Amino acid sequence: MPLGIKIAWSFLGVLVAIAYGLVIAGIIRKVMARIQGRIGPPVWQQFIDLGKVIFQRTATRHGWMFYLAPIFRAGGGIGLYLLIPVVIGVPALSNFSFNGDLLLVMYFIFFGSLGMALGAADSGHPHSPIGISRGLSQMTAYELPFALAMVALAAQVHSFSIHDIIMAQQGGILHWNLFANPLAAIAAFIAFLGMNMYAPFNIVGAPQEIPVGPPTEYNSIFLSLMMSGRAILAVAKIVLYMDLFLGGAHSILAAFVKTIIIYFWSVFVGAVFPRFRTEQAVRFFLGWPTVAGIAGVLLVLIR
Amino acid sequence: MDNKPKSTLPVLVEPPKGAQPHGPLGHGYFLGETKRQQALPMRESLAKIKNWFRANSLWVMAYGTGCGGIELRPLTTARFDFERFGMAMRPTPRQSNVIIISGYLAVKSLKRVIRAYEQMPSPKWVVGLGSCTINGGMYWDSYNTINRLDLYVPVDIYIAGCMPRPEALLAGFGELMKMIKRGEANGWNHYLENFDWYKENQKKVINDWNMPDYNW
Amino acid sequence: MMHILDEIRERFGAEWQNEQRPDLLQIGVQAKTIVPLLTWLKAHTPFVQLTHLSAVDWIEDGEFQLTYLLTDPKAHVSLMVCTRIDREQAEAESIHALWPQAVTYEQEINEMFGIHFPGSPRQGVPFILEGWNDIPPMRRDFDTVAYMNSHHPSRPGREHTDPRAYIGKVFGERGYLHDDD
Amino acid sequence: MVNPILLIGVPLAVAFLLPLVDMLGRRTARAVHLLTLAFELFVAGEWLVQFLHGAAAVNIITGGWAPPIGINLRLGPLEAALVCLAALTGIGSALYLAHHEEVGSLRGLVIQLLLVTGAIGLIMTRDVFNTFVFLEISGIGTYSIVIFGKERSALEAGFKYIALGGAASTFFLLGVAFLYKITGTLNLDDMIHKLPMAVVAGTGTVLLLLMVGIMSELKLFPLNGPAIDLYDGVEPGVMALIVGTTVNALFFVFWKISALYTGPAWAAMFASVGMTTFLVCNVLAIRQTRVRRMLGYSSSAQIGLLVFLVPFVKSGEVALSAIALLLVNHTFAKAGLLWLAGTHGGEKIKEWKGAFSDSLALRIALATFVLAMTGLPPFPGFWGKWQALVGLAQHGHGWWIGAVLVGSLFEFVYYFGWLKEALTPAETVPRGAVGSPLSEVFGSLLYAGLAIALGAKVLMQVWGGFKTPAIFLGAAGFVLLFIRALPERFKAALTLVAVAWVAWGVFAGARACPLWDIRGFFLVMVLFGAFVISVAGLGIPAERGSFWGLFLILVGSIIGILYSSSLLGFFAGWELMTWSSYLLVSQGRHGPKAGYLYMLFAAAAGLLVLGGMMVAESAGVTTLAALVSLSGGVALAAWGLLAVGFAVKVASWGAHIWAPGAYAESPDLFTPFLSGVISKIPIFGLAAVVARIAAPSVATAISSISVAHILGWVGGLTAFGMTLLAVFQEDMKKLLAYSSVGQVGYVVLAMALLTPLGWTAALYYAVNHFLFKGLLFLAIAGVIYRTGVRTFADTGGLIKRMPLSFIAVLIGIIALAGVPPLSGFAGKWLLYEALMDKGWLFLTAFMMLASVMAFLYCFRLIHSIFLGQLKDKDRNVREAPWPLLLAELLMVIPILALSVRPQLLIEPLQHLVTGVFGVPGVRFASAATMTTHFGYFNAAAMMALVVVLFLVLLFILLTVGPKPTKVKQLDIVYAAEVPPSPEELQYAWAFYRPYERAFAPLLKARVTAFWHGVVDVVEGVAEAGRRFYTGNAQTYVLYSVLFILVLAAFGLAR
Amino acid sequence: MMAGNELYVATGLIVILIGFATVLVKRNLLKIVIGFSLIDSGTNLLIVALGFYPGRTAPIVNNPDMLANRASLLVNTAKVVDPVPQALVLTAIVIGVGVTALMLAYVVRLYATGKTLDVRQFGRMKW
Repeated sequence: MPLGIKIAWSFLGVLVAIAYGLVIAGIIRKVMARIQGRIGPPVWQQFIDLGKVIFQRTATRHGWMFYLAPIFRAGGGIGLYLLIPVVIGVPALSNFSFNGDLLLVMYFIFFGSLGMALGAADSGHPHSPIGISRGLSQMTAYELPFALAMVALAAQVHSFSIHDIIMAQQGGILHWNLFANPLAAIAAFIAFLGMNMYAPFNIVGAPQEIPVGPPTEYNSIFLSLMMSGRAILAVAKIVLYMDLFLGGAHSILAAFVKTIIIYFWSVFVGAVFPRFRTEQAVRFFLGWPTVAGIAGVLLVLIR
Repeated sequence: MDNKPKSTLPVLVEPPKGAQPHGPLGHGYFLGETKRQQALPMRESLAKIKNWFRANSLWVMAYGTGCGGIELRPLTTARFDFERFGMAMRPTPRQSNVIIISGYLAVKSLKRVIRAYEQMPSPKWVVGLGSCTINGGMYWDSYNTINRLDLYVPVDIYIAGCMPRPEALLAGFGELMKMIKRGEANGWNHYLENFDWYKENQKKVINDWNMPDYNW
Repeated sequence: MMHILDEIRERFGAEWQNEQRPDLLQIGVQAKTIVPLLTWLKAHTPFVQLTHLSAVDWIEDGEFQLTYLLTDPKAHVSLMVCTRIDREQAEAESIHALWPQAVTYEQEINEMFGIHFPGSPRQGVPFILEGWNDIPPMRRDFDTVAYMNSHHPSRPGREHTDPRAYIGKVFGERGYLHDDD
Repeated sequence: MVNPILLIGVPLAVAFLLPLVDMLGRRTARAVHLLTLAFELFVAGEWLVQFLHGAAAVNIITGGWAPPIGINLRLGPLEAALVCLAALTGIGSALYLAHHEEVGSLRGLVIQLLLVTGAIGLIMTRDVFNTFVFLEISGIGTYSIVIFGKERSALEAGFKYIALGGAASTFFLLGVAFLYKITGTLNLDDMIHKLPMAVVAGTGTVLLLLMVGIMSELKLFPLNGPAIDLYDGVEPGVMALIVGTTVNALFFVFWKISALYTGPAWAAMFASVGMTTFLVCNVLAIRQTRVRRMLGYSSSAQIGLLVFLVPFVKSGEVALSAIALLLVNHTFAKAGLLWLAGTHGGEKIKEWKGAFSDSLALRIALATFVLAMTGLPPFPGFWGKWQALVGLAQHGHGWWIGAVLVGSLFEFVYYFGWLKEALTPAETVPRGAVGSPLSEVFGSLLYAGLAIALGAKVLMQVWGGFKTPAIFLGAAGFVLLFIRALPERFKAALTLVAVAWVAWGVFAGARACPLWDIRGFFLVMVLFGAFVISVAGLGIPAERGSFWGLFLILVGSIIGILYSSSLLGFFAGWELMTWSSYLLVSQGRHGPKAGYLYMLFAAAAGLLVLGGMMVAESAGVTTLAALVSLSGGVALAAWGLLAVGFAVKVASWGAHIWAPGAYAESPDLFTPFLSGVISKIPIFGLAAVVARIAAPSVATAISSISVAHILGWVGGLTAFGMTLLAVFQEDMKKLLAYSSVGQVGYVVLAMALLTPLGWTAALYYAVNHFLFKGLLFLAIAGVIYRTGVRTFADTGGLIKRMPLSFIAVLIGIIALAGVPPLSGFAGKWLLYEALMDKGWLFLTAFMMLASVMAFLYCFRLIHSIFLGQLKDKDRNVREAPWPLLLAELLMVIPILALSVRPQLLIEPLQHLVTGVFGVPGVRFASAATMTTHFGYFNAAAMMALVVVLFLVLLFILLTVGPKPTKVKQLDIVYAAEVPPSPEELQYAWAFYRPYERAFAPLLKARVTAFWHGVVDVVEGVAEAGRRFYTGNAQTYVLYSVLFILVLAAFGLAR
Repeated sequence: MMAGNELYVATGLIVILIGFATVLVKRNLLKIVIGFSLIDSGTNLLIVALGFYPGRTAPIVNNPDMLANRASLLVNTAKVVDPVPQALVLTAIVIGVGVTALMLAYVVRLYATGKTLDVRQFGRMKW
């Protein structure tokens, strides 16, 4: 496929992914409302919010790092999405995954976080670094079970290539890593909760405590970039999980179903559990999820 | 302190003659619009679309001043659920569109209200909740509460009562949304246009004006 | 509990005493005995807690009354020690050495009544009021309505009624709160 | 040639004539005294030159009787050298004591001459009884010169000394008498000849008596109590004289007489007593608080070491030159230190703060002596010790080597403890050489000069002449040390030129030969690092005048390490690097204390490395290349010792406690080099030394996987533990310090993989760490230079004032954190691929955790300094000086280049790794895509993706939406309140408090507690041990009697 | 040991031991000095005794011929006691006197500083 067409497809893919991310965020709000016995906002509420934010007439900024941070944030999300193959067999949706393997993807997740942290901290608002401190702390904690699961998968397939990992799962639902290495899957899916920063791991934003955490000072167009970045980051993460544990997707429909399933895992957990404090979250991740991850690696070693 | 305004004022306070648009209006936009935006074709239609977005995504500043603060909380509950109108509480003024002055307002609080209001990005709206914001209510002769909110910030809509129930508040929001869609809720423009007048009023009651002026 | 009042009278002298309720005793003393009295109370009686310190403006007498409310936290009995000071030279001894929390009360009284407590920290530091430049608002010679009219203009059209007259008009001479209702 | 008999006759005669001369005036007497000593020096020196040209030793027969009956003297090369030393020390002390009220008087002059005469007699005589006579002459000289002291302490010491001396001379005399009875002769040579033939019961006892007499005079443990008091109590100039004359002479007497003692029992006895003295005295010296008393213990220990070596020299196992070098070293350093101690006048170690801060020469002399005493290169003691150890090693005396090394470690403890005090700036006006006349310091300066010259000569024999880069830079640095008048920036420029010159030479010459072996790789790093530091030095002036000189010496020493092909050359460079970096670290504000800890661990590391090399030497290996030939247990032992030594030097977990202080407290200019370059030299050691052993032979000796695996986990634990600790630091340099140690842990881990990919990862990572950590430390240096603070709580918001520094730090932390698209990611990628390839799965996950934790401190670093609220005090801070920015740019350019094309570095590494393993580490699927067995990575495409995304989004941000208004600094959402001040808004202190709570169990200072425990034990032993010296004369006499009995009980009294 | 000089040797040894005992046990500095003198004397006695052969004459050569003829001198030495120890002792006595004098000088000075002769009072420098 020529590079130009590839880029065009990717651009389209990014837009779709953002839209999809906004939709599932809307679904979450709706679901949460229903769980709480409310009617809840319409599913497309996120689009309205995004539009409203873009149409804001004034914007304020602090330093120039504050200005650039949303770019890092959105760039991180989009870049991450572009490094993950979405639908196998469709070159248009395999994005730029030839650039690097799972390791690159794992590290690219941090790109956006770092940009976000830098910009937020530049606003000079004390809540921003407090939120970042919590977020980064939590990030390192879920990294251990996540890394163990990734190591287990890679060792199993003897490759860090996401494509190879997907291919190894073909040929039946029981070949999915979710069932092939359930322990690693458990570790990874618990880590996923932390990665998504929904309850019980939403101490970062912690409304009512440190208003909205890092983006306290963000507004209008900056906020819109952040919202888009967050949406596509969420999509990229679930697509990654789909590729790693649910055997990837052969069609857009399958991708839709599988990603919804993965996403609802964290939605439902978040709806039921109260919030962890930072140190509780850290200790939680370093406890049983890590044990599960170690067991997952051992499982590979024993085989 | 005898230069109190003589004229009877509607909900939106008419500025005195000769009030000039203030600073930031000069550098880039008038009434919040850039010249490029003003020159856009279909500007009216576009404005309607924008207003529709704005009306359906009202983020409320989570800020309670008087006894009415307690009336805001039920809005988020299952009984009233203002989220179905796209509204949400935001804890930071930078991301809020509406500020509700919920009841009596001490001079001391007024300072904070002004500051929060000025930190909100345009367009932004002020809801006066309860009698105290209209004419002082039962605190009319208190030495430290203001009697008329609209002398200090532009109020887009008042909700009368002492206290109004959440239903009334919701109805008020409904009205506000309609006004926004119609393009009538322009208190923030009024504030900018009569900035000096507002500042003068504010400084009359706030004696230790230690608020930095760097915002404007 | 009356014996405490008696003892106070014997030791420090009292102008009047009263048992308002079984758990609320009152005694009026000379201003100059306040600090020794409170010191003694804190050291030798169960009244070890300063619950409140307030002031009343007796403008007709040209005096301020200071009320120190002490509590026996175990028996839940309170003792009001009242004293009067001259309104023109409104000064009272500070008791922040006995109870640190008295600093806040004294700061507030200083702000609201203009009573000065020499030696107390934070005297003159604004507490509730910001930028107040009139006479202290809790003094009864402060005309709040006049202040309102000059500072916080009312919305035209508002009617003001005298509450007493209004209640009389609606409920009759005796008001709406009387025993046989 | 002058008749050697005059060596004794002239001073003796002058001693008696001096009172007459004195009638002409005291000046004349002094002149005559000095002339006499000069005469001695001249005569002995002339003879020495003759002997060195091959002349035979001369025997002098006195009284016309042939040796068996008459007394004869001998002058050979050793004697001549010792006489030279005695005369030199005599001159030095005479000058030093010239203004002393008592010792400088006429009587003093006579006794000084008497001491010299006695010593020369002891050295030259070959008659046993004559030895006794000279012994007593020396003794009486000592006693009388001591009694001059007015202080009670001197008198007490003298009395104890005289008491023990009385007992000793009795033993000696009895021994002589009985020996005469047994052999019928008093001539030593005759006696040596006849004694083995005499089969008389009790010979052993007699010999024992004689030996105890000598040992007691030699001040060996346990007979050294009074001698140590003497050091403490007597005028130091006198003690210096005694060290240079009597002590040396006595040791020579021991040397001569030890010929009588044949058989393994005596050899074992000498070795044991010597080693016991060495160990015990060194341990006890640790707890000393008084300088001269400590020097006394040290002297005993040194003599113990010499005595220990004697039997091995006699048996031919150890070269004689070892003892000679050690003795000369001891004389120079100890006499010099005593003179300095006298000049300074501080009796307690604590009084030495800021010593000689007004005199560069004396400071250099002090450092020289301390370095010489602890056996560091290039001073003679180092070479002596090396020769001795090699000799021991080659004859299988492994445990003795261990003992020598342990004892040497204690030596480091107290000598550098002392130096630490001396380097610490004084709070009050320092004591020092203010107004000391040149005569008083002449001796110390002379001996310092001689020690340096002698050492440098040997070093040049090992490393080559001035044309070699190492020696050139070292010499240039040495010269630069003495240039005080130049501004520091100019010195930096000179350094720059020197480094550039060497680099030009190296690389111009390297075009011909393949440079890309591993040392060339490190050479580039060192020279580049030195170049960058010099550039930075143009912007930030060094705080101390000696900075650039030491820096050049350091660079030279590292190049020496890299160039060396022999173990000796390597180790000499290693120790040179250790002390030069130590002195540089000590230049920081709290540097001496941190430097002391650094030195102790570096010394321990050095001794471990030395031990490993000795193991190799025991198998006859003397060059690095020959290490390959090691096999079996020897290989394993060498591997272990060397690996542990290098691991200590990289501050692996467990030995990491030195690193934070040293990194944080060293001068800001030096820290980038310390962290970037010096921390890589142990890696070079691992690669160039350890790996040579490891690859072929350890694998067969023991399952190498497990050994390497242990090293791997050590590296991993270091990476994790140090990262965790770095997260909680409140001091920016300490944070980076912990980070550095942790990052080197990754490198160690990757080295331990022993796979091509692992080595590629390790070396790539090493270079990368050098670049980004150097960059970060440079940028931080700029911040500290401009703001003057180092704690996070005191900075903030500097992005507004120092945007370029911010960008530098931003690039640094992105590279450090390994976030794509910068070069750090390739390092992480290689590491994980290598780990997975090896199958170390848990370590892979563990390292992923550790490297994510690095985010925490990375963010903290950049946030607390540059982001957040600008403090009012920093409103006028300027951007870092341009040379510093230039230096940062020099580091940034390679980082960016590597980010786009990691091949720039990986291609050469491919050659290098192929050279070691035979196969390359990674493959290149296309020009830009690297592949391994596990994955693939295309840096250029990655970079392109990021850049395009950035530009697109920036375009969107600039065109869509309203033009943002820039608000002022304090205009933040602060609950609608007006923020009071920037200080209260900066969230910087205890930044990760919740994280700290979560990890609380891991954060207990266990390692520190362990080392505290070690220190407590050693100090406890030293404290308890030194009670042995009760201070009572009678006890000391009793010890001498008991000593005989104990030795007799060991069966020596046959 | 040679026969015939046991008594002198033993006496010498005993005197030495008495001297050591004095040095080790007595606390008075003067007595310690006396002890050292005893040791010296004992040593001297012992050395002289070592060179003593019963029945030989004193090693005094008064025949000038003998002095002239070194060879005969060597032969004739067999008839006299060993002269060397005597020579040694002469030297040793001289040295011993010197040392004793110095010791006494120390005692005087020490007494001047401490006003005591107890050896235990002069142990301030220790450890």
